[in-house]
Amino acid sequence: MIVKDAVCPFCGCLCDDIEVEVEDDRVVAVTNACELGTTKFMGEKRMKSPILRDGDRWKDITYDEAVQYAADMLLSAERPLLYGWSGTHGEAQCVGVHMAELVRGVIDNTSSVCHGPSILAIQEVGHPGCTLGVVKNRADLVIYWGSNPIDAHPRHLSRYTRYAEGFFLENAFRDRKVIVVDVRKTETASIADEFVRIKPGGDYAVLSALRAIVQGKTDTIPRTVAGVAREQLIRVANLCKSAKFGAVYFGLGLTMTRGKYKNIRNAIELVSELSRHTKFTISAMRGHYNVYGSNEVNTWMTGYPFGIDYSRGIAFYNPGETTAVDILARKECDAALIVGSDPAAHFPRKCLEHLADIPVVQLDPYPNATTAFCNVQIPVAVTGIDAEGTAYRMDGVPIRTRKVLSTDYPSDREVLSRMYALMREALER
Amino acid sequence: MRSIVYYLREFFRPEWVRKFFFAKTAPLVAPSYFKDYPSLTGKECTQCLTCMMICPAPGAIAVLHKKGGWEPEIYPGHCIRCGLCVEACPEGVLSSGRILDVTSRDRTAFSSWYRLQVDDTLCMRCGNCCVSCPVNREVDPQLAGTGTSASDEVIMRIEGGRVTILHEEKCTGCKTCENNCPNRAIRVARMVEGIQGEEEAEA
Amino acid sequence: MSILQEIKNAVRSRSIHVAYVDVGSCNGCDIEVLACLAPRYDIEQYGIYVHNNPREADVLLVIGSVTPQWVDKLRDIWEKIPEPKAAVAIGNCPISGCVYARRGTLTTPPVENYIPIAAQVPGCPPRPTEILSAILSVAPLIYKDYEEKHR
Amino acid sequence: MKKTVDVSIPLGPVHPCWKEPVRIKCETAGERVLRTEVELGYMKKGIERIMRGRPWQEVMFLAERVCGICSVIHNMVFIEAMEEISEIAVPPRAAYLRVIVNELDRMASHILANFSYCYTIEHETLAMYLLNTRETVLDNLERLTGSRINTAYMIPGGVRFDLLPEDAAAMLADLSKVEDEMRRYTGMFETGPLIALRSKGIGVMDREEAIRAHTVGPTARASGVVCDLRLRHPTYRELGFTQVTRTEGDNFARIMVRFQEVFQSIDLIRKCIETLPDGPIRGGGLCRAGETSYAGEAPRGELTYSIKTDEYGRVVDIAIRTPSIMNIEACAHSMIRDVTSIADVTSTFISSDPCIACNER
Repeated sequence: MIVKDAVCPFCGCLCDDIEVEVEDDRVVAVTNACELGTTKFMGEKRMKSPILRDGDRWKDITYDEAVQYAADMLLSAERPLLYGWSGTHGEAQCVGVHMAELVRGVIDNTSSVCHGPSILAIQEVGHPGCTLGVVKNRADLVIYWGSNPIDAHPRHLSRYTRYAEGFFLENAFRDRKVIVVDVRKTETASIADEFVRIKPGGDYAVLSALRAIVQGKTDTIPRTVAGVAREQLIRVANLCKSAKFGAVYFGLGLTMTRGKYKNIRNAIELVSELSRHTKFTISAMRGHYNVYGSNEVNTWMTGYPFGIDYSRGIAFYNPGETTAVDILARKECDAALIVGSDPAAHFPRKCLEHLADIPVVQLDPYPNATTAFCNVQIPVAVTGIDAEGTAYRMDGVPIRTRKVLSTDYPSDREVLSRMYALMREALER
Repeated sequence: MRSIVYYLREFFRPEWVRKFFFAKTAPLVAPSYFKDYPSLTGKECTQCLTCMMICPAPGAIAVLHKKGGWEPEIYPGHCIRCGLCVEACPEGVLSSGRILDVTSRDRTAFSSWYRLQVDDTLCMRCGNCCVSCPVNREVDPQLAGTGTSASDEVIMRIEGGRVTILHEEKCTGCKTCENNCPNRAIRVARMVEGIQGEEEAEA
Repeated sequence: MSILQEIKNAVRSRSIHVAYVDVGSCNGCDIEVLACLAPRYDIEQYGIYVHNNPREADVLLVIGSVTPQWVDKLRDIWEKIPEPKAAVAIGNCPISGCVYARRGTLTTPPVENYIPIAAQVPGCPPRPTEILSAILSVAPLIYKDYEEKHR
Repeated sequence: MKKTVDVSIPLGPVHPCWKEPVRIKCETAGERVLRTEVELGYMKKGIERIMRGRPWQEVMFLAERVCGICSVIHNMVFIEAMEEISEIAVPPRAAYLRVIVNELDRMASHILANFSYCYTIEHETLAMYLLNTRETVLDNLERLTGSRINTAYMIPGGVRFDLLPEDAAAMLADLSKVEDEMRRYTGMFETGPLIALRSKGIGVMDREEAIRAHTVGPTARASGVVCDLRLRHPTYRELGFTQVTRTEGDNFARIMVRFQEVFQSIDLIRKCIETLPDGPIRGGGLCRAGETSYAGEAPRGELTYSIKTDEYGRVVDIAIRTPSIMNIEACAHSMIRDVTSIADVTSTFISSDPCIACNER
């Protein structure tokens, strides 16, 4: 059986043109998807049933036992942390927010360690963004700043920016220019028209220099700015000014380097500066397929995009205080529910030391680095493969993922709803 | 003394004296047989991309969609004026110097074959090659627009988790895919042969 | 415009001292610049004199795609040329890197990245006639009213 | 204590006498130059790296652009190496046309080398005469191939353009003009007493030294070494080629060898045009897998291409050995030893006709 127009649940591109060939409830071939998506669709070695840590061994348990364990853990905790959420669908995230409110916990999503600073900057100066379709059809200049889409979003160039035929561009592939700004010559840089190599941590200075050039204060620029020659900066600025429609895409290379959200603020201000001459937009290259969705869901349910603390009964948001890394580092929380992410692979050592001390329940179909820290891991259906759900693309467009396989695994939403029901029942009693 | 005599003899040659008084440098023009930048002859371009295929300089020629059809465009600053595109074009769209006259008289031409190879261990399946391929774009407009291909008529598409080459014979060898592959995974082998037809009977 | 200025303009555009620097070419453009010296083209009849001394030059002819050795030296040479000055890129190499602009190359074209280029003479190599007319066309534009422009 | 070396003077990399960037360190004692050392590396473009993985029609242009002065021979050696790998036969007419173009290019190169020498010893009159004659030679090259330099004339299995009868007539007329002029200039050079002062007995390299230093081309032939690879080339053998040799081994001999080789080239071209066989100019044939090392005689000496190709005729590996590297080192170590002035360093260096672009690629 071939499922057409499946949605790839890997990166923020959410390619919705995948053809999946299914045989005997297994995916045998994936067409149109990139390497990352193919591997996810073809994924093997899923867990069979929930597991419980028993001393230094694992014990298979039933779903009921596992859900009961998680509910008990959250109810008995003083300050539970509900972390992750970017690898699951929006409906499950809804349940998660309700759950956090119920147990007066902290709900945080992975954007606190990826594009959190971008969101802070957007809160300060706004977001001159647009959908990918606009970029595809209009943009004749695309800038990738501190991101390497060939590795992280492989089809971004071929579907939306570099190669796709634009409605308003006659020879889109020839007319489009791609500029890559990075600290090293990445694969994307090797096919870019212009590669600006900056010294690590020099993003802010380069952005400020570009702003100065766009404002016409070229004579104030020194000979090199963070390792970039003045002539090149002037050339880049002229390319930007002469473009009819430009799009800036930035990745963690800009967000998570020195300057953090101030970098993004500067970039957004450069874009608004450029918009006086031409049309420019800026967008983040979101990593997980639904990390944008977790921000969306949190925002329309609580008012804040990430790091929401319900310990006072109302939503409280203070990045640096209510975000997962800080709570773990301060050894505040005493239980953690992790859904659809792998903090053990990314968090600092200090946080993980605390994570090892507290009870942890993880919802994830595969064993991963966090499994080693878990007391219980509940395998769930993978959104987009054997579960349906809504995900938000990197430009904020909601896309309904499709189910291509039918398995017995419950979806995130089902597991969480059961947990939530148990907890409500217990509290009402 | 001998050298003075020598120089006097040298400078009082009538030829030299004439030259000295009636000096005339040649006008700054290029001769007609000079291979200048190829110019359009006005014949219709069929977008076979043979010119792009044979061009040895990067970024020197592109077949662009202009109003009223396809048209090759030469980029000075990249073009090295080798004249291979003029010689290779089967339609005679381009002209440079007297290459067209000479080749049509001698019946010389180039024939070519292409082979595509994909290294699956390097390939990221990003689809850059499939979408940038000018033949694919022509065959399947949906692919050009959205990066999605459902057609089996394209040269290559991502099928079954790898870049599958469906119609190698359609390849025109322009190497656009190779140049736009960030990982150097796809390679085009062009085999070109210079041939000459049978001499026309002396007429 | 004062008469003095007019005289200056006239004199300057008829007395151009040229230095050329080869930053990694194939020699083709190099000898085509030399061929301009030949009596056939006779570059000196136009008042252009080819030195190889940057300190007394007005026009710098840059030949070749930039090799790693020249990245800093080219800027140094450019700074040694007294004002008013102009740089002319001869051949494809300084403009685009010509056939060397491929994967694996050591060169880092274009020359524009290092010094400002006033005129370009495309071709691989350009004919001496093209080089001549480029120098002749760029000279008056740069030296006309130099003092007025840079006051 | 007596100081042996006063000062170390660098010449170059931008120097009025050499057109390409190269640097010579001269260790001097007073006016005398004791030792010299050549410093290369200003022109390294990585051409061999670019060539890898490319088919002949791209490598051909890169090979030409190894050196713009002797571009034809680079093209010819590369193409003949590919033909040897793939066992492609060349039609006789094409083989003769190749010789014509190659010899025209050799004439242009030799005249240019002699021009630079005359320019370096400040004999500008003769230099300009020579440069003007070179234009006539280039005219003929342009008439046949369509461009003056980097002609891209040869392809595997033949050549690109045919020699038209009217062009052949014009070429013969031009050649006799060039021959007349060159005879006069050779006379000027041979008999000029001022030239003799700057050339004779300067930069002497005897035969043993020349062999030991592995010098090639006119530089070696001026010292009496038999090293012309055209003696082994089948087309040249048909034409009855003999080598020009002199024995003095000084600057004067090196320049005179080039003058004599120009006349020899003129004779060869005449003979080619007279005996030009009829027939096709292209035989066709695809490039195949294989490996070879092929040498040819460039204007500066032996040029070797070692090529390995894959089944589609793409160059997998390539190594080029150009003549100038041997000549430059020999020049620095054998010729410029204890010379009387810095001025002789430049003139001796130029007399060995160094080609830096060839050398560093």
